[in-house]
This record gives sequence, structure tokens and C-alpha cells, in this order.
Amino acid sequence: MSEQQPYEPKIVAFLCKWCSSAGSDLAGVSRIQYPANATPITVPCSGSMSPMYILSAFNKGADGVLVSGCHIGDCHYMEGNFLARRKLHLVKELLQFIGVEENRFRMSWVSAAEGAKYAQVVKDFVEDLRPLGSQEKLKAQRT
Amino acid sequence: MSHNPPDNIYLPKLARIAHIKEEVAGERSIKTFRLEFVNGDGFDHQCGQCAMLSIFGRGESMISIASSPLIKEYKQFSIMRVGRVTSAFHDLSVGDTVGIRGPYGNSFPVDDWRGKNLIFIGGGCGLAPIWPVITTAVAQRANFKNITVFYGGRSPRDIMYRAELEKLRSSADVHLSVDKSEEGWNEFCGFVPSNVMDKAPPPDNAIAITCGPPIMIKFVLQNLQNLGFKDEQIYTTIENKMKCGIGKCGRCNVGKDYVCVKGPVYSWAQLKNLPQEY
Amino acid sequence: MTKKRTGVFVCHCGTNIAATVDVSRLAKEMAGEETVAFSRDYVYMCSDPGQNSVIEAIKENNLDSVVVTCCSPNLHEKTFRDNAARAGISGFTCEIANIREQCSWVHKNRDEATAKAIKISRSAVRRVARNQSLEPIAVPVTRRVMVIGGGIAGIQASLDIANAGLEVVLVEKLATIGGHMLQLSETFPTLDCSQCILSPKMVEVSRHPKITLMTYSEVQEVSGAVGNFRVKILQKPTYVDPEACKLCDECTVVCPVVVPNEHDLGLTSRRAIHIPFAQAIPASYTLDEDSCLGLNPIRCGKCKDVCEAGAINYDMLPKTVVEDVGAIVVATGFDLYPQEKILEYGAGNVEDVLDGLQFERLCSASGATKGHVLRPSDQKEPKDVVFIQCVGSRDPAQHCAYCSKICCMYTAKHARLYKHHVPDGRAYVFYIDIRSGGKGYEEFVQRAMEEDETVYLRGRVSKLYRKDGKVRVLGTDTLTGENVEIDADMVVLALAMQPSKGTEEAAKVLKIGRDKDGFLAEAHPKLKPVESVTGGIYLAGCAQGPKDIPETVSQASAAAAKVIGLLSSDTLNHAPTVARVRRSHCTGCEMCVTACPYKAIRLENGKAVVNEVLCEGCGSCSATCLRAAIEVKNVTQLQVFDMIEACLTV
Amino acid sequence: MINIQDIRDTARDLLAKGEVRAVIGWRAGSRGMPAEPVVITAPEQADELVWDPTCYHNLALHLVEDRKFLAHARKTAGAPIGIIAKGCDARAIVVLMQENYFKREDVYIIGVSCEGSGMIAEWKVARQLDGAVPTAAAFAGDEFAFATAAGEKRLPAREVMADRCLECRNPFPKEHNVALGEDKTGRALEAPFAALARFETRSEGERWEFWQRQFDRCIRCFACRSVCPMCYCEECVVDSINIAVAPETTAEEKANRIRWIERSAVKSENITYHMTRAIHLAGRCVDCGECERVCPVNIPLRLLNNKMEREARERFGYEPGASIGGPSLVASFRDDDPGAFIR
Amino acid sequence: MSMEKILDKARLNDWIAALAKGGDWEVHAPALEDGVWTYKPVGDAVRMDHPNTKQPPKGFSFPQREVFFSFEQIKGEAPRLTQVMPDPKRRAVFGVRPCDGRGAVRMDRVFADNVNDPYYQARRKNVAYVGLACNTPPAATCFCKSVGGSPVSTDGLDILLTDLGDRYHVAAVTETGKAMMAVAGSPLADAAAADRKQVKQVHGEAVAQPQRAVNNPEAAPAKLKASFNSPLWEELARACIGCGICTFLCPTCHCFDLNDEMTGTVPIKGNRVRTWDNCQFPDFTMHSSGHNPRENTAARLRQRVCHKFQYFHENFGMLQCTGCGRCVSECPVGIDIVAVVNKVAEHVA
Ligand SMILES: Cc1cc2nc3c(=O)[nH]c(=O)nc-3n(C[C@H](O)[C@H](O)[C@H](O)COP(=O)(O)OP(=O)(O)OC[C@H]3O[C@@H](n4cnc5c(N)ncnc54)[C@H](O)[C@@H]3O)c2cc1C
Ligand SMILES: Cc1cc2nc3c(=O)[nH]c(=O)nc-3n(C[C@H](O)[C@H](O)[C@H](O)COP(=O)(O)OP(=O)(O)OC[C@H]3O[C@@H](n4cnc5c(N)ncnc54)[C@H](O)[C@@H]3O)c2cc1C
Ligand code: SF4
Ligand code: SF4
Ligand code: SF4
Ligand code: SF4
Ligand code: SF4
Ligand code: SF4
Repeated sequence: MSEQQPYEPKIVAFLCKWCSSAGSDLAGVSRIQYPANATPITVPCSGSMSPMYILSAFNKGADGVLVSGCHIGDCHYMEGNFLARRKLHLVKELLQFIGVEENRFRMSWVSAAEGAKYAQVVKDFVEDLRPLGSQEKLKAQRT
Repeated sequence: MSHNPPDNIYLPKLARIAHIKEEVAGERSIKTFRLEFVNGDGFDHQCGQCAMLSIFGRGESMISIASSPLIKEYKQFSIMRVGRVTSAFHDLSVGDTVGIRGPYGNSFPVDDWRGKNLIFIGGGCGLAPIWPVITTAVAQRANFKNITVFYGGRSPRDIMYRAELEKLRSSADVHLSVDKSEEGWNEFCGFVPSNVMDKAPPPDNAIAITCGPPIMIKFVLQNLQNLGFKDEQIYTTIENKMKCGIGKCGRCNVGKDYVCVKGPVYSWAQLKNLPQEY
Repeated sequence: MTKKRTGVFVCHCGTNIAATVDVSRLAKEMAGEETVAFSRDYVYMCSDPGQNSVIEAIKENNLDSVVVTCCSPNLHEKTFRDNAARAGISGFTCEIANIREQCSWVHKNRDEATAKAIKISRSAVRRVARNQSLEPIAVPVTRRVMVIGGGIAGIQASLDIANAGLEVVLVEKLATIGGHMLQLSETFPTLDCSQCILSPKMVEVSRHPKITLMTYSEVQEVSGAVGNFRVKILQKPTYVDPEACKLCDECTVVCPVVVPNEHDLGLTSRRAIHIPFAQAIPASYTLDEDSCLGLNPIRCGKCKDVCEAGAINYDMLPKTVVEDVGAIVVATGFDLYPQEKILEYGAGNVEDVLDGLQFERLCSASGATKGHVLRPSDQKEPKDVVFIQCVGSRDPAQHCAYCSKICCMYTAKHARLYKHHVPDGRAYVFYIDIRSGGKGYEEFVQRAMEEDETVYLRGRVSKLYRKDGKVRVLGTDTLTGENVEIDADMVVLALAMQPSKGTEEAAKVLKIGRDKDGFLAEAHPKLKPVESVTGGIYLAGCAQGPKDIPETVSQASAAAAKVIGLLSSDTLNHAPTVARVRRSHCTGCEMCVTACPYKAIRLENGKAVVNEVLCEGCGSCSATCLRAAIEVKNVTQLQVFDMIEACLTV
Repeated sequence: MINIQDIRDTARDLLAKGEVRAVIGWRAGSRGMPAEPVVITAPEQADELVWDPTCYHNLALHLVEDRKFLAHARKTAGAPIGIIAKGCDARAIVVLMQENYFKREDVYIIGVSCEGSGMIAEWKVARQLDGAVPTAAAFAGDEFAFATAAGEKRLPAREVMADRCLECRNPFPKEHNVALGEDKTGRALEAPFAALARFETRSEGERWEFWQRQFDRCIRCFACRSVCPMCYCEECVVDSINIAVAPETTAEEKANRIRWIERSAVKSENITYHMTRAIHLAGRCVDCGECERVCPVNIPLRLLNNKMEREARERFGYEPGASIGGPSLVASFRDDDPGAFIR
Repeated sequence: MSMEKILDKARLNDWIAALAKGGDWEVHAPALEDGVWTYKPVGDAVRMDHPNTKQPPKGFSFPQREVFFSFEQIKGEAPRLTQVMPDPKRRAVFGVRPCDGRGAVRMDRVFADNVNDPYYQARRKNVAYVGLACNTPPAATCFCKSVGGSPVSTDGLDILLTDLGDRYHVAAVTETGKAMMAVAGSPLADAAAADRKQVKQVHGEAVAQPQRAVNNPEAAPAKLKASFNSPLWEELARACIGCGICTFLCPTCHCFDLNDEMTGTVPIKGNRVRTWDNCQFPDFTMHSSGHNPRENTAARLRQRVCHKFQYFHENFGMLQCTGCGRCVSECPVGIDIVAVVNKVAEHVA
């Protein structure tokens, strides 16, 4: 990537297998274009999101982390997203508390039917991350 | 690599895996690796010394050099799969390159043993550290009198260096044993110390060299003493966790001794004066 | 676990992937991965030669794991896992990297798309590097089925399944089965009498030895998983013993309470004690406790007094019944979009403006007017009737975005039925366009226009209001561009279909997903149209989306076939990707036990133990355990850790 | 005010009757002050016990240590173990029981109320005494009495009390077998979470500036974790080096340890460690403040845990250490948990 | 090698400035940050009224983390190693207390014993310690005198400063020290006889200050040796929580770990890194088999104390402990090395 090109935030997107991953598939089937910044990792359920994954992604240099699951009440595993909501609320609060920009961590509910929404979520996230520049606060210092 | 300042003892030399042999299968499997130095780098070693082997990205492990110092072309290591580094070793193939630094530690005073009877007593993975002594002694067969090897594993499948041990029979007395017998096993059945007691090698003009799990060593010692061996006639090696190999990282010490420098070879006469921290 | 020998197979998907992603570069990059022993690209990996090449490559190169980079795993994961199995390795060492839906189809820039495809693929390779070879777990199944909803969909499914020899429990919320079809008069495209074709089926249900019918009942709680569900059903009291009831109708005569009759959509009234309609199944009266004066002989007690059969029992209590079943069919149907929400057409407050079902009741021989079309306000025969299509449908701004699919047809039917009843009447239909796909459908609409001289006006009705005893309808004919003004005696709105209230409730209880319109979500829009996302739960009828009777019946039979297939053997394969406890790390804190939605974990001697049959592999436990002492096989934290790494490697 | 003889008598009695096999308490430190934790096993040792404003150690930790000690010695417990517990110690014991670390009947809790007072912060005392080094400290109503070379010095409790004690909501050990001292729950020397609230008025940039400076100093001695009764895990997730060795631990498991962070004490790794710990203590931390006290480089760790505690309280209506039977914070949920942050 | 000067306190900054400019020295001095005294690169004002720093200055030659070499390996190729040597920056550390100076002596012995540690040496040769004599009453935890030190000891220091109220007495200890004083120029004035007298007196008073003490330190090695199997250790260590503060903060603890830290996976890239490690951690000596030669806190406390007071003495003829008292004041549970040694000596025949 040459110098002139705009800064491209690196996003790790954790998608639940049933809703959000299917939602992103639908975005594909519908050919809705969105930025290529977010690399998806499919997890069984948003409830399987260990806070460690988020911390680890930042530690490995992610500029933003997205967690997306089924809407409340629609969890394929019934309650996973309820658990995720509570757990990740804490993670989000903590990140903000230590002074990491609020916009670096995002959570959304995207159903299997919401291809357009998934695309929009990624678009918005990328736009919100762009002004923040690359994430150095939590990134591992290994030199 | 050639620009390595020779004084950086932390920088490994590179060695290529020339040969891999599977010794023992199962949960704690053992493989024997033959390493050849690359870029003309290398070092000589003595019986009983060990080397730090590296897999870059996984870490380092101290491993006894299991080949005789007489062999210059390669160095041999028998590695049991127990954790991070050793598992990574088991994943390697011939042709892969690893790091090696050493040699570390003291050695068996093999030259002082000329004209004596040598009795080797090994268990499990503990054959590797004494194997260079055995092979060196056999190569210089004329220098020694009787050579006896006791070795045992949990079952016939846990016997390492099987083929080599068979070959050894032509120049030494080899007594194998297994803890639990299986069909087709017609040698001793029981623990190694019992086998030693059973064959009762005489202590006169003899040196006993033992290596194996701590519990085995404990009973071997007792039995040897019962057979009349003196403390100065018994040698063993101890393996404490090591990171640096040069007496600085602070974990392998037994009392004041850093095992990586003062050990790993000790006579029982020396060892019994050290605190029991191994 | 020794180092994997993974094969990577990069699919071009014709140009679907290859046009946007540099596939050969992708294959080369993957070859550079530590664990990859073989990597190639091919134009159609899922084609026969493509699949065979995978099998051959596995065998020839002694591969123990596979990554196929192609389309969504929803499409071909199974295909390639089967291939892996055919080549002699565990299907669970095969993973799909989705570089089509999640990459080539949504990005244009080739460099960016290629870079992203590499990350996605690399993360699959890293994951596979630690996948365990697993074999499915065999679970004994309960060879019984529950069908929820007793409309035509539920009836058809129940009969098909019962006829295949499996026991069925049919749960219906109302006092009778039959659903909406029971309210229809005649049905398109053949105009045969709805009840005439439905009633025999209802009777068959009631008599079928393999079917247990539970009306006036609702599913309250479902636990377990495919093959072994445990369902709790609440049976509301009808206060009438169906065995004893002689259907003499004495009770309704004495009952002092008069309330609108739902079956006739309020066009008629009924008593607190009533039979939903004459041929109700089960054939018995029901006392509606909400309108009854008090279920108390002191307050009223007239019906109890008059019932000679002694069938009435005020002390009847709700009953909770537990049923174990292996599969569930959800056929909870539709409701009409509420007229109150159509503000532009008076929100239900304009007299003589009816909805389609009310009109069906007007036409029905068993309906309010005994089959005479009379307008409700004055019971006179209407001479000018306006039918408005697409009311609430296809209106994303205000109402439903979707097309309700059947309104064109039933409006044509209504127009024709009206003309058959009132030959000198004038029928006008306002439409946006006519969707009459279906066998004999187009002809049916043509006949409405030609034979029955219905006036079809293309355009929307902008407004209607009551004027001089008539309903003034203002609209535009977009074909002529003229404004149209009709003073109608009666207006019939073809209201949109929406998922029934009961569908919403059932989805909640069963924890199955719904689509954005609230209809039950199918596992795949094309390939799994009758499966829900949850294993063992199937969908049928209008609960899944708007459809007419033939389509409803087909889907019901399809669901039945799936169920029969599922329960055709005594055991079921359960996915082996279940949670596993690392005993040395577990401290027995019980957090995972609390978190598991399937109650699949218990403590034994201070350590967590997973019931593999109950575990669905959701991973809630793993995310909750502080010590990562419990993890889902093949989605371990280490694997996710590696995948994160891969996603951030440029 | 609690009479130390009552504590000693209780302990002596329990030991003499054999009702407990040992009592965990405090005795005078080798320099007189501060007190140090002690495990006494004989009735006559009861006279060593002390109760003063330097008994800040959360003794629940030593229950954990005791269990590990027994496991190590391959012994079974037999009789219950006695423990002297302040309000926060008792809350920690409740959390441990909630997590089945031991059973209620295994522990005999001799509750001691901090009443209207609490533990001192040594640095505050040093500041107030201007260098004079006290050799003993004692409760004296609203004051603390210090023995110094220049004779007794009295200081108002509020001026030298540890922040955690000033903000303490329940200075009385609710869970106990026997309790000594008055229950002054609800006393409010300082508003709960006062320090946190003050901190939160800072901007995002200021917060980061603050924390990065703090974390940069961490030397990763892990004392904060070692001193925490809730960090009883055999192998901490952030430890890339520890090996949980149990007969079941396989070579595979050891080889596949996840290295969430590295051992290097650099900012990023330190932060990840502390974030992990804060998350892991959400709903479990009882605000005994020990991590903050022991940190050799004064990192205000309580702020992190307080933040989580307040979230739990305000958003999820959850109070750590309130009940033995209830579900853990992160293993449970309520339908109306806040979700506005989700898009 | 005597060179004595007098420095007006007000001109301390001038000297420091001269060092930075004329001698390429990066100057560090204790600063109070968030309530902790830490060595920091010198800013505007240097204050040297600190008690001892929380952490000893050992990090200047033995940092918590240092990279030894980096490696890179492309699949199928041999790894490439690149040695990383420390930045050759010269660092002058002001305000080092004598106990820590003596700590440096002990570290030097370890890292030169058997074979030289190239990384330690590379750093050490570029560090100069400008000590500050302790002439205020000692902290409650100080015991340097009983372990062979003194509040005015010059061991391991390059220069010793003595606070004379408004002036410092500056005495060179090593050639490096002399050179550093030489760059100072005018701020350093020659010491007058009265100054010398005053220093002598101040030193005398400092040494006379009462301290805690290890009783009979000469006997300690033998007593500890005899104590090895004493059950006393179990009792002494019962409260120890194995946190390791005592060793991380000790000026002479030098144990370390070697680890590979990854920086990339395509190709495999990373660094071999040395970090501090700690004999009080349970896994420190634990073998993969689970066997642990020092398997409980008792064995680990014994190791720490015996290392300081016996093993080191046997190997190098001096006690390793310098009496700084950090492990005493910072131990969360009050384990007190002085009390431990004394108790052991008392109970062991
Ligand atoms: C002198 C000596 C000779 C040895 N000879 C052999 C041999 O010939 N064959 C063989 O298979 N093993 C030998 N060992 C043991 C071998 O070093 C360990 O099994 C190996 O280091 C384990 O590393 P790991 O990364 O696989 O295990 P992990 O458990 O993942 O390792 C963790 C770390 O602990 C260290 N470690 C763990 N156990 C030991 C141990 N027992 N000794 C030293 N370091 C340890 C390693 O440095 C490693 O980095 C020897 C050890 C010593 C001290
Ligand atoms: C005005 C109109 C005219 C139509 N005319 C025709 C026509 O001429 N030809 C044609 O082919 N189609 C016609 N249709 C379509 C036809 O009505 C439907 O296709 C058909 O009724 C769908 O059947 P179903 O079983 O899916 O749903 P429904 O008939 O709605 O049945 C659902 C059943 O489930 C029950 N239920 C709901 N929730 C629960 C719950 N939670 N628990 C238990 N039970 C529950 C309900 O009480 C009901 O009995 C017409 C539709 C309308 C609106
Ligand atoms: S949450 Fe973890 S530690 Fe607790 S019981 Fe479950 S597996 Fe064990
Ligand atoms: S993965 Fe865990 S939480 Fe999910 S069903 Fe299985 S055991 Fe329960
Ligand atoms: S925060 Fe403090 S106590 Fe915790 S590891 Fe860091 S320095 Fe040690
Ligand atoms: S930080 Fe978490 S994993 Fe580590 S010891 Fe504490 S609770 Fe256990
Ligand atoms: S002695 Fe004290 S400081 Fe050292 S490890 Fe034990 S508790 Fe920690
Ligand atoms: S052992 Fe303790 S007193 Fe001695 S030098 Fe180390 S930290 Fe200081």
C-alpha cells in the first residue's frame, strides 16, 4: 500500500455462525458492496466470545474489533447472546475506562436476514475507525 | 551466521536434522534425532554433556547428547515428548534446521575408569545420557573389563534403542527388563533395581553408572550399596530444569552448585553431601 | 497431535471468485503455511471432477486435513466433509474458508479482495491445523413427533407422519383444529368448498390411532435437542368434558353472555359457552372463561344446570402435560395484518369496509348470512363492491415490505364469488399488478375479468370515507391517468398476511429464529426451506411465509418427509463438536454449569462433566470459564487465538 | 470495641475442643507493625493473636493456601478450619463458597467487625507522622493510637484509613459462625466508589495518559494476583509459563498452552494482563483492596476492580459476595440487561 | 584513587548538564512518580532527598526484558538469526544508595562467573553509579551494617556523594568516576580540609546510627546449611504467598527466563527474549513431568534465604544480601529475612 492511500483500519469481525455469518452471506448473495477491512471469524455463538479474544485481537494489532450475533431472543442456542451482552458490556466499559477510544470495539446484532445491515455495520465501523488512526495502545510491543 | 561473535553463548548454532528414528510410541513418545551442524559450525563434547536445542518460536530445551564423542559427523539426541519444545521436535522432519548451543556441564571421568568393570543401569528415557559412555566404552573395548548394561522400560514397547541394545550383546552383558510382562518377552520381568539385585554384579573394581527416574535411582542406590558398592563407585546424572545452561538463570542449583556447570554428572560420594533438591 | 498435513483447495467458482480474487496467488500463499502439504486451485471445486480431485489429492499426498476456500459453508461444507470421509479421513478435519459470499461478491478491488481472501483462508488453515479427527456421536432418538398448530399445514403434516407409523402429538391453541382454511368459503383456483375438503381430514386426525390431539393447548417450554426434545404443554380447561358432551346445544341457549364470534370475525356473535363451529374437532363445547360470568354456580351456573349429560365442570384446572418427542413441526400459521393499522382506509372504523376473511364468511354457507352476500350495515345486497389489493403488502415505508402472494388470487376469487351471488352487481378491483403464477391461476384471473366482468383498475386507492350511506373510494387509474371515484356499497380489503401471534410465541419458546418480517426463518432459503435453524424442528405453512393451500400442503408433506427421514432409525448422529473439560484446569466453580443453555454440564467430584448428547457446542461455557478449562472441540480458544493472528497477518 | 481477649478466647476454645484443626488469624509482625497472617494449631498459640488496624490482609487467601497446602501434602482436611474474618474477608469467603472452592461446613468463621473504623494505609500514616516510625497501632474509637519512639501518637482514623475502608459498604462480616463487635453496616465515611467517581470525571485522553503511566511501571511480579483470594486458579490464563500439573495434564496440553501475553513487562502485555484480571474479577472482587496495597509500584488497581463492581451493581443489580447460593455474574443474565451499546 | 570535590547543591544540575553534553551520558536520578521513587531520566530538577528507590538500579544492567536475537524462518528454509546487542548508550545513575552499589558488585560476580554474559556486560560497562551516602536515620528495615555493608560504602559505585546540607561532598571511586567529575568543570570545587573533616564526621555519625541486624552473620552460612531439613522452614513460610516481590525488588536477585516472543507468523518471526524470573514462583523449578525439586513455599523461601546467606557465600565468599530491606518492607505478608535468618540461627544447633 502506498503512502497516499487512506489509512485502512484492520478489523477482526467475530460473527456467530447462525445469524451474523448467515447475514454476511446474504450481503454476498445480494452483492452489497462494503469495505474489505473486516476479516470474519465465525464462532458458534456470540456467547462463545471469551473476553480474551477481544483483548487478544487488540494485542495482535487490530484497529477495531466487531462482535456480531443474533438479535436478543433469536439466539440459536437460546441464551448465548444474553450472556455475551453482559460479558461484553463489561469489556466495553473497561476498554473505555482505561482510555481506549469507544469506537474501537463494536457489537451488533445482525440476523440472517440482515445482509444489508451487516454491510452497513462494517461500513460505519470502518468510517468511525478511520479518524482514529492505527491502534497502538494495546498493540504488543515486541521489538 | 558466520559473523556470530564467538563469545555470545546465548546464540545457537544451526544444525540440520539428518535422521529421525521413532524409539517409543504413545503418550510420552521418544524420538531420536541425528543433528549435523551447518555452516561448518560445531563443537566437540564429552560423555555426559548436554546441549540446548532450540526451535525458534517455541523455545529451548536442555537435552543430553546421546552419541559418543568419538563420532564427529553428527550429534544424536533422544527426546521424549512432554511439552512445548519437545512436542515441536516431534513434529519436525529430516532436513529441518534447529538451533543448538553447548556443550554444557561436566562429564563422566571415563578415562579414569580404564581397566575397570563398568555397570550401566538405566530406566526409561534415562538410557540416553549414559548411552555415549556405553558406546564409547564399547568402541574402546580393550580399555575396560566387563561391561554390563541393565535397562528396563514399562513394557516391551517402551524399550528404547532396541536394535542397538541387541547389537551390544556381542560386546557387553545386556540385561533387559520390563515392569509388566507381555507375550513374547522372555527376559526379566520387574523393576530395574530388582533386576540388578537378581544379577548381583560384584562391586570389585567396578563403577556403576545409573540414570533414570528419581524413584528408580533411589532404589538402585540402595541395592548397589547392599551389594557392597562404595559411594565413590556410583555415578549418576541429575536433571534439574535449566534455561541458560551457564549457571546464571538460577533454577537448576542444588545447594550452591549450578547443575548445568558442576553437574550433571555426580558420584554418589559428591551428591550425598548436597542438599536434596533434585 | 502431530503436525498436520493439510490440503488447500482454492475454488474459482467460475469467475465468481476468480474475477475478484487472485486465486493462484491465494493457492501459493497457502502453500507457504507450515502445515500445508498440498495446495491447488480449480475452476469448480464442487463439480464432480473437482470433488474427485480432492479425494485423490488426499489419498496421494497422505493428507490428514482439508481446507476448501470457496463459497459459504452453508452450501458445501457437507459436500466436502463427505469427500474427506470418502477419502478416509475424518470429515471434521475439513473446514471451509468462505471467500465468495464474504469476499469476492462484496468487494471489487482485486488487491483488497485477494488480501482478505488470504486472511480468511489462512485462518481456516490455522484452525484446521488443530482440528481433531472426530466421529459423530450416536444418540438414541425418541420416535415421536410434535406438531404445533392445527391448520391445514399441521393437519397434513400430522396425517403424513402418523401414516408412516410414527406417533404424533398435535397441539392446537384454539378449541378446534382447522385454522384459517375453516373460515374460507370456496377456494381458488377450482372454487371447491373449503370445508368439504378439510372436514374429512379433520375427522381423520381425530380418529387416527397414532395421533394424540391436544386442543386449547399451548407449548410452554422446550428442552433437549434433536432426537430428544422434552416439551411441556399447558392444556387450558374447556370446562366441558368432551366425552360426555352430547352436542345438544342446550347450554348456549341459556347462557346470558353474548360476545362477538371470532370464527365469523365478529360478523356474528356467540355465547360464553359455545362450539367454535358446527363441525369442530374435537366435537365439543368450550366455556370461554374470559367472558363467562364467573365459573361459579352462585354467580350464574345456568349452563351447568341445563346440561343433562353433566358434561360441564367448573372446577376443571389447567393441566401441564410433558411429552417426549424426537422432532417438532411448527405450523402456527398467519394472521391478517390488522385493519386498524391501515389509517388511510379508515383504520377499521368505516362501516362496510371488510377484510378478506370477513368476506369469506359472508360468502360461506355456514357464515353469518348463510351464504348471502349482504352488507353488514343494513343487511342489503351490495351493488357496487370495490376490492382493493395489496393493502399493507409491498409497502416498505408504512407496512409490510413483502408481497403476501395470495391476495391477487383470492381477490379474483372474491370478485367472482360476489358476481355469482349478485349477478347484477358491479365488482371493481384496484391492483398494482396481478401475480397469478400457479397452475390454472392466470386462467382463473382472466375468467374473473372476462366471464365475470370484473373491472380491474390499475392503481392505488388514495382515500375512502363514508358518504351518503355509501363508501366513497377515491383512486387513480394509472393506465388512463384518470382519477376514479366510486361510491361503493361495500369495500373489501385484501390485507397482508403476517405471522400469527402464535407463531411469534412458538418461535420464542422453541428458540428458533424469525426473519425480518417475523416469519419463521428457514435454515436455507433454497436448500433447506422446511428446516428451521435448530436441528429437529421443521416448518410448514404460513408460519414460514405467505402461501396458499396447495403450497401449504406441499410444505407440510415435505416437513413430514423430513421428520420421517430423521426418525427412520433408532439413533441419530449428533455433532461431535461438543465441549470438553480440561480436568487439570477445572476448579469446579460451576460457572459453566450455570451458563450452559442446554443444562449439559454437571459437576462430578468437583470437576465439570459434559453430557455430550445434550451439548450443542455453543461455547457459552468456554467463554464463561475463567480458566479456559472447558472448550468446544475444534473451536478451542487456541484455535481462535491462531485465527485472530491469521486475520491480522498481512 | 472488640476486646482482643474475646478473639483469643474464641480461638483457644475452638482449638481446645477440637472443633477446628487450626485458626487463621493475625499476629504481631517481626517489627511490631504491621501484623502478619498466622495459622495457629494449638490452643496456647491463641495468645499470639492480635486485632489492630494493620490486620489488612484478606485472610480468605490463606484458606485457599490451606487447601492447596493440603492438596500438596495429599491430606484431607478432617475438622473444619477456623478463620478470623473482617467484612471483606467474609465476603471473599462467600465468593469462594459460591464457586465451590470449599463448603460452608469446612470453615468456621470468627467474624470481626471493623465497626466504625478500618485498616490504615501505611503511606498516609508515614505522611502524618512525619517520618516517625510506629512500632504498633491500635484502634481507639474514631482514632488510631500509634506507639512511636516519641511516645503514643493519636491520629484521626479518617485521615489515615485506607481508601478501601473509607469507602467500605459493609464493614461487618455477614457470613459468620460467631461475630464480635458491632454491626455498623451502612456507615458511610466516604461515598461508595468515591475515588472511582472522581477518576471518571477525566477525559478519555487523560484516562489513557494516566493508565499507560501506571501500567508502564508494572514489573509483573504478579503480587496482585498472588494476594487475591479469587485468583486461585491452578494456571492463570495469562501465564504462558506456568504448567498446571495434575496427573491428567497431557504433553499435548502443555504444548498447546495459549500465550495470550508474553512474560515481558511491557505496557501492552501489562495492560492485557490487568484487563484480563479485572474482567475475571468482575462479580467476584469484594474490594478488599489487597492487590492495590501489595503492588510494589503503587498501581491503583482498585480503580479497575471498582469499575467492574459498580457496573455489576448498577447495570446488573449484582453484588459480589452477597450470597453463597446465587449464580455468578458472568454466568447469568437478566432479560433487561443493558444493550443500548449494541448496534 | 582519591579525588574529592565539593559541589554546591544548586549547581548539581550544571554538572548533570555537563555530563549529558560533554560526556554523552544519559543521566538518571530518582523521581517521585505516583508515590513511588523510581529512577527516571533527569528532567529539570533533580532532587536527591529520596529514601531508597522502590526498585534497585539493577535494571540498568539487567532489565526486566531484553532481546537477545531475532529469528526469521521461511517455510522450508533454514532459520536466520540476527543478534541484537543493547544500545551502547552511556548511563549515569545518580542517587544510588550504598546497599545498591554493593548489589551491583554481586550481580557483576554472577554474570562474569563461569562465562561472561555478553548482554549484561555490554550494558554494565556503560553504566556508572553515582552513589549517595545514607546520613539520615536508617529506615526501619535497613540492616546493611550487619551484612558487611555500611551506609557510606563505596562498593560498586563510581562516585560517592555525601550530603553536607547545602553542598555535596563528591568522591571518585573509580576511573570512570574521575572522568565524570572531570567533565563537570567549575561546579566541582576542591574539597577543603574542613569539608573533609565534616565528611568524616557525617560518615561516622551515619555508621553509628542504630539498625536492625542479622545476629552473628559470620555464622549464618553454616547455620543455614545445617537447617536444610529443619521443619522450621515450613512454619516460617506458611504465610508466604509466593508473589515474588521480595526477589523482583532485590538488588542482587538475578534469576531469569528465556522465551521466544513471536512477532509474525508469515514467515515465522520473533525474538528470543530474556525476562526476570523468580525463585518464589511455583513453576520456577517445575519439570514437565510435574516433579518439582522445590515443591512448596518452604523450599522456595529456604532457597531465597540460603542463596543470599549461604550458597552465594560458599561460591563467592560474600553474603549476597546487602541489607537494603526491600524484601522486608514490601512483603505483603511480613516475611522478614532478618527475622528468618535469626530465627533459623537460633533454632538450629
Ligand atoms: C541435563 C538435562 C538433560 C536432559 N536430557 C534429556 C534427554 O536426553 N531427553 C529428553 O527427552 N529430555 C531431557 N531432559 C529434559 C528436557 O530438558 C525437558 O523434558 C524439556 O525441556 C521439556 O521442555 P518442553 O518445552 O517440551 O516442556 P514444557 O513443559 O512445555 O516446558 C516448559 C519449560 O520448562 C523447562 N523444563 C521443563 N522440564 C524440564 C526438565 N526436566 N529439565 C529441564 N528443563 C525443563 C524447559 O526449559 C521448557 O522451556 C534433560 C534435562 C536436563 C536438565
Ligand atoms: C382471505 C383469504 C382467502 C384465502 N383463499 C384461499 C384460497 O381460495 N385458496 C387457497 O389455496 N388459499 C387461500 N388462502 C390461503 C390459506 O388460508 C392458507 O394458505 C392456509 O390457511 C394456511 O394454513 P396454515 O395451516 O399454514 O395456517 P393457519 O390456517 O393460520 O393455521 C394455523 C393454526 O395454528 C394455530 N396456532 C397458531 N399459533 C399456535 C400456537 N402457538 N400453538 C398452537 N397452535 C397455534 C392456529 O390456531 C391455527 O389453527 C386464503 C387466505 C385468506 C386470508
Ligand atoms: S467454569 Fe471452568 S473451572 Fe468452573 S466448573 Fe466449569 S470448567 Fe470448571
Ligand atoms: S458448548 Fe458448553 S454451554 Fe454450549 S451446550 Fe455445550 S456444554 Fe453447554
Ligand atoms: S500491578 Fe503491581 S503487583 Fe501486580 S504485577 Fe504489576 S507490579 Fe506486581
Ligand atoms: S486472572 Fe483470572 S485466570 Fe488468572 S488467576 Fe486470576 S482468576 Fe485465574
Ligand atoms: S516472601 Fe513475601 S514477598 Fe516474597 S514471595 Fe513470599 S509473600 Fe511474596
Ligand atoms: S535479600 Fe532483601 S534485604 Fe537483602 S538485598 Fe535482597 S531485597 Fe535487600
